[in-house]
Amino acid sequence: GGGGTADDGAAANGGAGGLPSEITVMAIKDETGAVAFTGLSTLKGIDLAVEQINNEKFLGDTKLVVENRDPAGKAQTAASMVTAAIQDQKYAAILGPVASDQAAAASPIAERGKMPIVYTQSGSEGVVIGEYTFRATPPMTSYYPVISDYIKSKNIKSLGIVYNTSLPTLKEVAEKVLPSIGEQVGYEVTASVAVQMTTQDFSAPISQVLKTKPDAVALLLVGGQNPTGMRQLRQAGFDGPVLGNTAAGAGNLKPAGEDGAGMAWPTDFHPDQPGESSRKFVELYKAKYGEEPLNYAAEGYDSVWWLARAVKEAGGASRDAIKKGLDAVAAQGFDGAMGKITFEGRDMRLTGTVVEWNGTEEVLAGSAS
Amino acid sequence: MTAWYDSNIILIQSTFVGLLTALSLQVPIRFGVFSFAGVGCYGIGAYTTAIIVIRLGWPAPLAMGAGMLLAAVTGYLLALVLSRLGGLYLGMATIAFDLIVTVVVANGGELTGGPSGLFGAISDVGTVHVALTSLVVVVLLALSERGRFGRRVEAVREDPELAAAMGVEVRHYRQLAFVISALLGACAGGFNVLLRTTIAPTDIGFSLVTLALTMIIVGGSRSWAGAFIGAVIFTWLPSVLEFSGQWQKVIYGVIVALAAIWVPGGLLGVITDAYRSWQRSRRAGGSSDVGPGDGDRGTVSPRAEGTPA
Amino acid sequence: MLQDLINALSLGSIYLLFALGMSLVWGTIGILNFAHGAIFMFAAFASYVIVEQVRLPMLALIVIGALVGAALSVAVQVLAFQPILQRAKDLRSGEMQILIGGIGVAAIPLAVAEEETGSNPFGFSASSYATKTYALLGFRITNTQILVVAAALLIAVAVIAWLRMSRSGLALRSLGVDPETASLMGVNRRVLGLGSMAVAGALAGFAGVMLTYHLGAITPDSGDTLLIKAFAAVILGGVGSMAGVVVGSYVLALAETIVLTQTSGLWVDAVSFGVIFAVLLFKSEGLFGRKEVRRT
Amino acid sequence: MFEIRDLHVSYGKVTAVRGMTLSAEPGKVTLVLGANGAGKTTTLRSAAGLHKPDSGSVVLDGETITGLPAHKIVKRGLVLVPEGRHVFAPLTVMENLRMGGYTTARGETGAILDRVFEMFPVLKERQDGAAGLLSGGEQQMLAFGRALMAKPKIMMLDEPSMGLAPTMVDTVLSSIRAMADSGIGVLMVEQNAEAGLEVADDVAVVARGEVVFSGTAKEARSNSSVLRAFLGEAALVSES
Amino acid sequence: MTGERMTGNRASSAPLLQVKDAAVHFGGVKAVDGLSIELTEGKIFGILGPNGSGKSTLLAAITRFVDLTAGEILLDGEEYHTLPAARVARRGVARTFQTVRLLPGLTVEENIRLGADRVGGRGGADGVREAIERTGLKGLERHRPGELSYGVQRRVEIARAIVARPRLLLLDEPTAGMNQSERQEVSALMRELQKEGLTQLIVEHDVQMMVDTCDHLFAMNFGKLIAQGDPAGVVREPAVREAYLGKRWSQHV
Ligand SMILES: Nc1ncnc2c1ncn2[C@@H]1O[C@H](COP(=O)(O)OP(=O)(O)OP(=O)(O)O)[C@@H](O)[C@H]1O
Ligand SMILES: Nc1ncnc2c1ncn2[C@@H]1O[C@H](COP(=O)(O)OP(=O)(O)OP(=O)(O)O)[C@@H](O)[C@H]1O
Ligand SMILES: [Mg+2]
Ligand SMILES: [Mg+2]
Repeated sequence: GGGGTADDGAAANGGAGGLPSEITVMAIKDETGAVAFTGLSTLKGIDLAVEQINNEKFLGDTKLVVENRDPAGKAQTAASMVTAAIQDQKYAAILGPVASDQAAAASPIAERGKMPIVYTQSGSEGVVIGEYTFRATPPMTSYYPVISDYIKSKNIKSLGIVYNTSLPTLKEVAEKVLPSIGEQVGYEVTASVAVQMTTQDFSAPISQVLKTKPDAVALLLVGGQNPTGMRQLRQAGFDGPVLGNTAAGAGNLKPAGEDGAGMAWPTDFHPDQPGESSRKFVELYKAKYGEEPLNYAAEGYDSVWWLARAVKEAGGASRDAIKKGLDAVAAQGFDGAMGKITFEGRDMRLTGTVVEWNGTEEVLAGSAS
Repeated sequence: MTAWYDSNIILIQSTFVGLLTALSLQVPIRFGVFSFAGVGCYGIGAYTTAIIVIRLGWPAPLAMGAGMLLAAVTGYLLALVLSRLGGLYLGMATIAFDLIVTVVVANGGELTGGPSGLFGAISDVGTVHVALTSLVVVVLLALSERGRFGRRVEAVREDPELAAAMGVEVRHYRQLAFVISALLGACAGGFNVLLRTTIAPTDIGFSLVTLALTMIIVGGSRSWAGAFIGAVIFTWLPSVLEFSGQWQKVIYGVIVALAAIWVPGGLLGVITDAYRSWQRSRRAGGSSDVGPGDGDRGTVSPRAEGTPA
Repeated sequence: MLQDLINALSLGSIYLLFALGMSLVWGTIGILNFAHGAIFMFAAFASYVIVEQVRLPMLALIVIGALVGAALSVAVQVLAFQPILQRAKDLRSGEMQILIGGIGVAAIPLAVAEEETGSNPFGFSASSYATKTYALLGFRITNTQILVVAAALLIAVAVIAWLRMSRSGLALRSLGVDPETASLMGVNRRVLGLGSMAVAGALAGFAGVMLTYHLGAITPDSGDTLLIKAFAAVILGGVGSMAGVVVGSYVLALAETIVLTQTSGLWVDAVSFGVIFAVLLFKSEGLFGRKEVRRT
Repeated sequence: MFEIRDLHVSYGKVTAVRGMTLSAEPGKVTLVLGANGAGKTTTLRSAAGLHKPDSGSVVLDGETITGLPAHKIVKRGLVLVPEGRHVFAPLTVMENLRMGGYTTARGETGAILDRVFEMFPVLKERQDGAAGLLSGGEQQMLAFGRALMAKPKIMMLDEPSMGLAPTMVDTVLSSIRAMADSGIGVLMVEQNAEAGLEVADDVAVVARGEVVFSGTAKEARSNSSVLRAFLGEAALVSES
Repeated sequence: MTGERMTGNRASSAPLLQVKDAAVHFGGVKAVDGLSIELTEGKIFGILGPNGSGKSTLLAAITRFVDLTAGEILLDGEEYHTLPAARVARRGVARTFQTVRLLPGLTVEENIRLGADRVGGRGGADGVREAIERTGLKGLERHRPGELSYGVQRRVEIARAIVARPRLLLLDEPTAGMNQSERQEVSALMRELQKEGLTQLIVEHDVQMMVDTCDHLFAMNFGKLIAQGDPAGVVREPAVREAYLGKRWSQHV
């Protein structure tokens, strides 16, 4: 990452008299419980960014300090952490929780307490609700259309959909995004079957969809459901292309073995994606942790950079200054781990990349074949 | 003190909401009605309140009142429809009702916001309101646990046939249990949505049933005080256990299991027993000449005495 | 159509395998074990951990799963349920304690598995058993599906016969009615209670391994999801009736499949629980349950 | 030979039995009389292993069985028919009887079952019905028949005639007598003293947890205080 | 209380309770099978009959715990077939059960008070004390039923039934498990209650006590009435002797 260019945005903030020696931020990310996986990965990205910012003296002599709190999957715990942070003047901003329900509980409190809060993940509605709420993960629905090229390349003319209706994002992709892509690239949705969070056996919905003989199937399921869905799809005799979602990533498809191969989905980040800023992030990450970063880490990383740029932009570390800084940075966009980042209001946008599971790992869709 | 209050305001509010939710399951259990419909009514109350506040912009108390009314009617209808069921069969039927409510709101489209639920039910309802309401509820319930009404409830629970032979209209008491449970559930749901400004289908599922049940079993299922103890413990335990990091769930589980094993009457039972034996020893030590005839002059029963007011 | 039936049959068999053990101890000694789901999951998880180290065939994993399940179940009985029953004033209050005790205990294996897997799905891809698909007469069925259905039905029949015909089965039922009097007939409460919990645990472990093979992968919280379905299946069939569990499991699976094939699947849960609601309305003790024997 | 020696039993702080000494012999019926709350039931339950005594011993065939669990005591041939019937309500009559024969060798149950059915034809009629639906007296018959299925050496009966019609009292008591004659030892608590005395060999009277009178049935009949307490004033007049 | 009700009763000639051709069948079991009896005010009635002859079922039908298969039952000449059990109880029909039914969580006093709630008010409190004294339960008020011996539990049941001063008291084997002298106390209590105008219907297997206590006996077998009339006469009937009394009693009489 390079330094942000100071322009008239900073001047508009009234330029507070320099920065304190430390800026403390609370990170509310699950380290235990059902979404611990996401939270822990995000924290790795956050730590990397903090280290980099402090080493590079991006904020001069000012040090950025992040304190982790674990809401352990509970919205109420997350909410009370936000309240505590608002009370404690030490905290300049919050890196908000990754789960939507926690975020939705936290947002109104942060809003009322005038505390800037930057989320990652938490893709549902009701999270970015006002002036103080920001999100450093683009909603899946915004970059899902990047899969259009992939669909064209596979010459898909008809699509069957099995989707988890309990998840708002997946529901929207299945009911709105995929049909509208179909109108553009010219395929027909032949069947659309909803399953629940509690569904474990997908043979019935899959055979329901396969009855319509589609060229491709979209399996829009949550993490643990993906390997089973893929396996049963293959067992049911379907060997065409499969569209998925990011929840299939992060090794979730491993248990499906060979059967998992051939599922493709758009993601906001992949370690192999081109672009200078992304390459640099991956390099640093590998050096620090000895593994490839996941998208959650990239999001965490970018969220911290957004914050740091905001501080610099505003030239102050008060909550209000940070809020204005975040807005200012959002107005310009920046190059981050996830590539060229833009914003719509306080919500992140980017083009996205299509990746494919080849049975053992995620590869960029182009390079797969 | 105020600093503590400010930083724990969410937990304080949650304690009261938890208390009301726990009571919505405890009241029917105390009546011998194994109904979990209170949780479904929590959903009805929460969604009705949220929809009215967001879409119609009515004042919060009116919206909550509407939610409670709708829930009470639903509760009464359930009581009529399920009158032949007992025991865990009733439990399952009411859980089925709860889950149906969940699915209905998840598929309610625009009106209920579908799986993502509703946001922005902003109002000026605060801690004072939920605390005062809880206080009123608790006072009323405490009264219902004593004297004639309390005895009758006990009879309806322990032996409905015997109760009938004593002239108690068991059917009416059961219906009453359903309606009270619905009102309490809807009240809890309404408060929760107004305090948190949001509600989603996942907030009202099976896990809410187990949480409320855990509260009343560990706290004590025979009195409101048990529900209160349970609500306090299980609202605050997660933040107390925060230090234990990844093993938080294990510790939580161990605590729940130990409570189930070691305190069969709930924590309230432990407190009452201790109080009673302390009282007995004091009585024995103080005046040894209390004849048995003196016993029936006091109209306050030992049970009622044992309940910390 | 036939394919739908096959799917319903295998889904029902999974519910059945899971529900059998739960129903066995619930319908006889009155223990509604909410840790059953965790035992089920943990047995599969333990098998997974082992198979990742050593490549094993299906039979070996089944044995491991059943043993782990039995051991866990016995542990739960000894550490939690027995002390609860010893202390409980009456059967009914004991019932509630057991419910909550089970919920508490279940958190422990769940937390361990979540910690180890990072809440990710796990499966037996390292096992030497391979799923094969047979396509005949226009429908498809896997060897695992056939095994699941056959195992579920066989075990159900065995359990039914055991409870009906054998002395120990009868003793188990009497133990649930009146443990004290049963001991006056010479029944060793402790041993029989442990024995039946071990059987239930072994069934859970077996179900866990079979389901993991069938689905390819399960997650740490798979057990909880099945728990409520099994609970429904048992109630639907009538508590205490093993034949009822069989019917309850398949009716539930069939209802879910029908809703799915007739609608877009949005209402599956509502309808399957609606079925339970409706059945209970018309037959208040479940399909095969006996009316409570009580007279004035 | 079966003996309860100097038994003390308490419930928490309440002592229910203090120094109870009773015995039963094969071939004899020992009748225990006593007011409500005298500790009769407590004594029998302790001997059967359902309640742990504070002190004292229970001896069967020269071996001390105090404190053994109930199911082990049954296997040694000491069987209790509990107060208040305690049939397994949801099980059928037949299943109740099969439960009675839980410790009996399989080959032998058939013959005993025939005897039970002969004694109580109504049980045969209702063998597939739920035991809980039987009338009170019918349940008492079932409880008694169930105990017979265990082939006891010593049988303890807690108020076997409670709720039985006079004809049935006769049937049950004479079958108790017949059992004793066939070599079983019977220790019987009975409130129906008149009927009990007709079949008893020995009598013990207990009060407040201990034995206050013991002797043969004949001695009991001539003891006016026993008679007054248990047979009523009328018996005293007619007898003397 | 009782007084008001009695004067309010218009036709003193009409019996308090009439059972007309009543039948109660459970599947194939004909527990009560075409039985008619009448209970006039102020008397003690008794029912004798072998085990399983339908006595308890008859009491259950009168108190509306089971539905009649056929026939009718009238209280004060009024049919009450459709009333729920609780309403029958509130009309002054009290009962005890063959198996003791007390609430384990309440003390003896509270258990009895439960019966008094029907009357309510201050009279209730006095009534409770009186019932406790009459049944010899003084000193046990604060015990819980589980701590009491069987015979004492039965007395608590009786106290609970009489505390509300019912018009008709149905007792199902009230002295089972009591010894002779205790039975005599209960019998004396019934007589005393009769003097206060309480009509009673007692099911009991202690024939001597029944003969001594009752004004009128019914004998049942197979759900039917086989004899009725004055006690001494009924126990002499050959049908009663054969079906019910057995050899010892037959010698006696
Ligand atoms: N579970 C208990 N807890 C406390 N006290 C008890 C318990 N069971 C019995 N007692 C007391 O112990 C004493 C003896 O009771 P027990 O039942 O042995 O008497 P019993 O001689 O069998 O009387 P009955 O003829 O009425 O059956 C009584 O005073 C009773 O109140
Ligand atoms: N709910 C029921 N279902 C089936 N059969 C029943 C039911 N209730 C009673 N019976 C049967 O009806 C008959 C009459 O029973 P009831 O209890 O009235 O007899 P009882 O005269 O009171 O006998 P006891 O003197 O032994 O108490 C019995 O054979 C009994 O088994
Ligand atoms: Mg006794
Ligand atoms: Mg009877």
